[in-house]
Amino acid sequence: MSGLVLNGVVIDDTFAEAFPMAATRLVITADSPKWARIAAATMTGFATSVIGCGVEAGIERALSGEETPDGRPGVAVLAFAMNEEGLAQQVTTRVGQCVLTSPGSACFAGIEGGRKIALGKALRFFGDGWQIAKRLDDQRFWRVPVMDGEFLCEETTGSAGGIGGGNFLILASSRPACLAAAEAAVAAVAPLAGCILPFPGGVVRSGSKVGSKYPKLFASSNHKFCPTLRAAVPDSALSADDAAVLEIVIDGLDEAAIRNATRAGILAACALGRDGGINRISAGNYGGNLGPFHFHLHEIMA
Amino acid sequence: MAEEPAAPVACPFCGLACDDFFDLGDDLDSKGCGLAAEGLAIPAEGGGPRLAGGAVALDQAVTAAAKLLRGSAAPLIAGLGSDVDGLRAALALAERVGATVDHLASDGLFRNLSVLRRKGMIALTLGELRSRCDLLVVIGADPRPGFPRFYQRWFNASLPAPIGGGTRRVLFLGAEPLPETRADLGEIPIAVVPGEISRLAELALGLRSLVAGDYFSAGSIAGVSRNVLTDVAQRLGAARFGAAAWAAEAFTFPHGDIAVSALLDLIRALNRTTRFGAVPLTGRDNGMGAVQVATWQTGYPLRLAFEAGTLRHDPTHLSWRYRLAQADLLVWLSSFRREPPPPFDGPVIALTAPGTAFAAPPAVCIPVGVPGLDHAGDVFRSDGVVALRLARRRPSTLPRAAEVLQAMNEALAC
Amino acid sequence: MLTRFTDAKVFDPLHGEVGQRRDLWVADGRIVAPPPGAAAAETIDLGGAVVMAGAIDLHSHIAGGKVNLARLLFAEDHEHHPSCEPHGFRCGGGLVTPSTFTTGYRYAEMGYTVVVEPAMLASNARHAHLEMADIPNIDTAAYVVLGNDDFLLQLIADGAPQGQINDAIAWLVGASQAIGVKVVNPGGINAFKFNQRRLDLDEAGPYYGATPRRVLSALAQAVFELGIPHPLHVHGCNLGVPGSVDTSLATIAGAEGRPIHLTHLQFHAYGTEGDRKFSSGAARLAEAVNANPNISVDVGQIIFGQTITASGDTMSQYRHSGHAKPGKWILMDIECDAGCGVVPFRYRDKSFVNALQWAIGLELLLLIEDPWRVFLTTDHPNGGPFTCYPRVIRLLMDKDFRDEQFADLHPAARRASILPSIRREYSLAEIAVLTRAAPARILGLRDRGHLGPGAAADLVVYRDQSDREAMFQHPTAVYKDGRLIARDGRVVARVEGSTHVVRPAYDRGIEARLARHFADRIGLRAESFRIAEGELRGGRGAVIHACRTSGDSP
Amino acid sequence: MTGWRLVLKQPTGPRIDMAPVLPQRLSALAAAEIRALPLTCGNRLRPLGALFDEEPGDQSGDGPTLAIGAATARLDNLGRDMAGGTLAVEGDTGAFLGRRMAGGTITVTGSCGAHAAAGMTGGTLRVAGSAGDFLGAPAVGEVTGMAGGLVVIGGDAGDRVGERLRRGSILIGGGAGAYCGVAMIAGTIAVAGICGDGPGFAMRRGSIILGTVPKRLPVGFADSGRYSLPFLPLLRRHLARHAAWLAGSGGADRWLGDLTAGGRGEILCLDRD
Repeated sequence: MSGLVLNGVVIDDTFAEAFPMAATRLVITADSPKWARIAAATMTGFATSVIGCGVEAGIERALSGEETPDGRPGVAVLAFAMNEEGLAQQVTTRVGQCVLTSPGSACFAGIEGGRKIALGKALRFFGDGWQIAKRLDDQRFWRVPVMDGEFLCEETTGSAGGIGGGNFLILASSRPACLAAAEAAVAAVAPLAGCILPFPGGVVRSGSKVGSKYPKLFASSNHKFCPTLRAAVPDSALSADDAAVLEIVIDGLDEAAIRNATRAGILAACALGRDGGINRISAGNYGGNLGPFHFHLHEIMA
Repeated sequence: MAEEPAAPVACPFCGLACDDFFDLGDDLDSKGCGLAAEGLAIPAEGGGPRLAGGAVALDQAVTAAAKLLRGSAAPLIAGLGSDVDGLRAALALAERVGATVDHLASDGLFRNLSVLRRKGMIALTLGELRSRCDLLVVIGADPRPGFPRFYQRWFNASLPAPIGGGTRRVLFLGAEPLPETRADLGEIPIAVVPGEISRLAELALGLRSLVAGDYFSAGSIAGVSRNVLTDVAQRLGAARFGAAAWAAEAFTFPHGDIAVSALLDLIRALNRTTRFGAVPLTGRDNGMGAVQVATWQTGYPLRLAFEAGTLRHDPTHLSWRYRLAQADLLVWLSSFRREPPPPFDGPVIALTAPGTAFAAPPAVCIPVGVPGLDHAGDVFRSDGVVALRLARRRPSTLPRAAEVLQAMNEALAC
Repeated sequence: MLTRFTDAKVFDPLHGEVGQRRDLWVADGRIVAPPPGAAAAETIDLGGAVVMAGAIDLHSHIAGGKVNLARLLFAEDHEHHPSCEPHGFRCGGGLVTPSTFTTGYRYAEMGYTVVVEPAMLASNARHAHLEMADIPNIDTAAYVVLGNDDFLLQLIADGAPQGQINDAIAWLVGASQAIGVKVVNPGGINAFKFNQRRLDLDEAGPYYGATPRRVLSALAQAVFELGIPHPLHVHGCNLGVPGSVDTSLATIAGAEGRPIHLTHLQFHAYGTEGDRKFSSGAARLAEAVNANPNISVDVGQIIFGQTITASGDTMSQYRHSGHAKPGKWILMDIECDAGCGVVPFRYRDKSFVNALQWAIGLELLLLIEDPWRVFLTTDHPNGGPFTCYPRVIRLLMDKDFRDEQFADLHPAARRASILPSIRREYSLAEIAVLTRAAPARILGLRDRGHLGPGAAADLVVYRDQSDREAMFQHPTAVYKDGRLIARDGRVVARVEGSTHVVRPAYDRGIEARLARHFADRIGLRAESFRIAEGELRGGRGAVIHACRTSGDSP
Repeated sequence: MTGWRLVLKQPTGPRIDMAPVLPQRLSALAAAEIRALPLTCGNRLRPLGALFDEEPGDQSGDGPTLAIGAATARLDNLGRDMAGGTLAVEGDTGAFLGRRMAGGTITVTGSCGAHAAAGMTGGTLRVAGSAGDFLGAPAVGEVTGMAGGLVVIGGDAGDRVGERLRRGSILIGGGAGAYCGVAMIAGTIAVAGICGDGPGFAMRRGSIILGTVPKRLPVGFADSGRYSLPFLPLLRRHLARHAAWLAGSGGADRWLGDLTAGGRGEILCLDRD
């Protein structure tokens, strides 16, 4: 094994294995950054994994008034699903339930091209005939009367191919150290464009493997990285010093976005160093047979 | 020429084309109609053709006219008061010389036509009004002065009951009926809803929403309170077979066609649940005939121009009033009345009823016979459906306008 | 003057000629027998070209109130299709609502020399005749529309004897200068004036209580007893309604052997099968037509593209007004007589319903076996403009072309049609029957539609081409009453046509009751209403055709 | 690309139908061919060369260009059916400027007559002066008015601006006449100055933006209060790219109507900044 060590932390010579997904971006604005974020956070809630949520979504970044169509503060949201149909269904439902309902909100397309995903096109009917369409050049907007004024919503947003399942694992000698490293990684990834970390606070502790002893389950606990099972299973990936593992899962619009995020996250985690209790950085894969995108840690960190 | 019907004949002066002025073998009885009395009294004599005031023979006048026509770059054939044959000849001449063609009374015609051509129309004929209508709504100024026997002949208490029963009622919307109208109507119950007629469009559209059950908040429209409007809407909806009559020539407030459009919207809304139709009163001096002939021959209803082998239609820029300023020659045709041509800067060829008084002698003046007096012919009634045959009523040496126009056409062909 | 046309390949089905090559002789606008020993003043060598009599269209809306309203309404048609003719021929325009001159020229250029306006309202007859006088190069005639007028309905409601009904109809046919009688949605137009929106064949109408079946049978009987050559021309109930095939079958059965002509049958041939509750009833109808020799039909083939529908059937036109494209339409109640509705429409091959309508029309034309009893029409302009006839002829004569066109239809319509399984291709002889001999016979025009001695010299010369559309679109020469009027598909002369009428006899006893009706209801004198002989065609009068007298077979 | 400049010889005389004179068409012709082009002038056909002097025009553009010099109201149908290129008119034009225009740009330094932009579906039409009646309104028989594109008028416009407007924007720097936006179906009309009677009458949808409080609105308009919602800045930002007077961040008074026509359109009366 060729060695790559950052700040005393060993970087495994392995790769994260990722899958193609369908992706879209929305721009959600409101009267204040606070309410734009609330609408976006609600819309991207319960959207950690396509397996149970149908979509993986998160806030990409905050937007200033200069960057939004209506001149108000906003946030960009990315959403990923296994296919376009699923994406369209989830996005329409979530905008309807979480953005339309949120005070002062408006919702715009954040991406052009690809298959159109209905926003106002579907949600206008809430207006019960009072909705108004407006075409400005090639864009079409809907204005749906609501109790605090109007819900302004673009007719559709575009979609594109995205990548889901970029990841890395932080192995640490204690749970607090592991979490501190994970938080540092999340903070480092946050400002980057084109990617999101869909899990709670950007971190997932329940790294999973494919399949289960129970026939109905698609995924189950990744026993190789569970410290409590370290001595009980023959194929544990942990050493005696590894007391906790956390995973950062990254969905991105393209390979570069995932690579950038992976590199920024690992650098931030490693900044705590071996002395800070961080032992190793690894990544999750399925042997390379399932996903076409392989993010080799050594290559990324080189 | 095969035989002409001896009698009866119709009266051509307004769009009603009454055929009951004459009894077989009897003299004229104009039955109180001033327009008919005046028109039918036009004397057969009033001098022959003149060139710049000087008497000439007809063929000399025709030759002179042909010369003017040949030299014109922008001739206008207007007035256009003539029977179907005269209109045919006018259009043929217009095509030969590259003229613009329009009728004296086309402003009123086009207020209706512009709506008919943009949105359509739901209309009914005078016979249906007479025999089926249980509610007549008269819109705007009482049309009686222009159509003196409208109520006498088509809607009054002495007519047989409407087919299918029911009671005739009349509602005047926008203006009071004339006293003569009240007399014509007899026992028919009259309701009057006065209002600001220049805001008729708003009034009609407001009624439309009340009929259709659409909400609006205004408390009154055009001086009519919402309560009254609601009552009117209720009456309209309760009619079994309603008719809305108006004379668009009187809609002289700006953009009268918008009022007609709103009236059509109201009528359409009424037809969702009952039957209702428009009775647009137009067509004096066979204006409706002019629309019909022009449309069947060219596809366009007047306000058309033949230019350099093309046919063009433009209701805005080819109206005779607009075109006067651009024309270099005016052919003025008025065979139903002694209507002099309007002031015009260029030469005028006037084909008018005998005895017409001119402000200045036209370059060419040819008195022509009055259709229905001096010669036979066909005219269309206001509803555009019924055409009536006019008969010759007296011996006359006056040429038919059709003959004169055709002679000019032939003179140009040489 | 005697003209000899040499080496013509003659298709004259009335005389059993199917492509025989011979000479034709014409004198004074008539075909004459070869005069022994006479020398022709002019000899025209046709070099074996196909010759047929002038074609006859027995159902095309070309003149009168609703046609002119259609022109008015559809200003776009005239702006987009200007038509400027050689100098002196008069310009005009319009494709689906052509002006009068344009109508005459376009028909003549396709070799049509007689066209019947099928829906002249009696109250609008003077207008229709004034317009027809301005249609050059073709002869015209019109059916007067009856059976929704309050006069006849009252007679029927009063239980008047058939003889009185006959007298009234004979008077109306004469007064309006018609060649036949048409009924449109029997009683339905009248019912619509009482705000009734639908009327089935055996449903009593409002006020008069007459069922459409009763109105139909009274009219059909009258036309038959009066000896009017053309059987009652029937535009049935429920036009365009899914399920109308059953009404049409019931109408055929209800004729009880009396001759009737069912017009634009395609629009009355819809079933209610399938997921979309719209299916072809053509096979059932064709079977019924084949089995009932008293029935003749024209098809009303639709043509994809923009057109305008103009009909007296206000009830159905109002029902369809929501489909108007462009979105404007006219509806009119007329003179205690009938009505009219004008609704622009665009037929699309990608629409299931339109595609199936197209197929149904062709199914009818191909499944009805006797070409003497089925006629090619588009119900111009309702199904499409008459200028598309050559295309329809090719569809009938050319199975491959038909299959090609069929392949472009809406897929569900293709699955719903049996058209591809019909192998029949019309022969030239059958086309000559369909477009000349048969319509002349069913209209009673004894001197038209054939090339025997005494016939009018309406001759059409075609170059025999495998592309039948091109062949019938541009005949090499068209003669009207012996005069060359079109060459290679372009008009070369403007001639006056004639108007054809019949004058059935009647008992003048009916005139008192008619006069009362006119005085009370119409507000005009019956004499104002009646069109004098001298009014027709600028005073030239009409060509009067004989009615059968008793003993003649229909 | 080639470009031509045609200079009208006589300011007055019979009207000239300029429909055949399009930038794309002329750019493919030689000078002699252009001079021979028949134009309808009054009731006669005349060769273009008898009515205009031609000279090479702007050669710098990347599309076909055509300039008309000394233009007057004699010239009807300029830019009719124009699909691309640039037509620059120095002076005034007659009726039906940009009839059925589908693309390209027309600029007029003077004023235009009635029925400009009738049937227009795309492209840009800029008139520095004023416009006559029926700007963007339906031509005869047509069911809708202008169906796309952008019209910018520097001065006033006549009656019935944007009648039955189907799509696109009409921006007027001055005032407008009566019945502005009558029976509008969709689209946007903006008028900086005062507009005459009946703005928005019978309108179904669309927006009329007024820079000046109108004298009276039709009764079918319901006051729906102050409007400062996000749509307004979005719209203003969009329109201000073409007409600077629309820039600004202020709110508006908004009326909804025409309710008597079952309409859901709006009239927005902007605050004066």
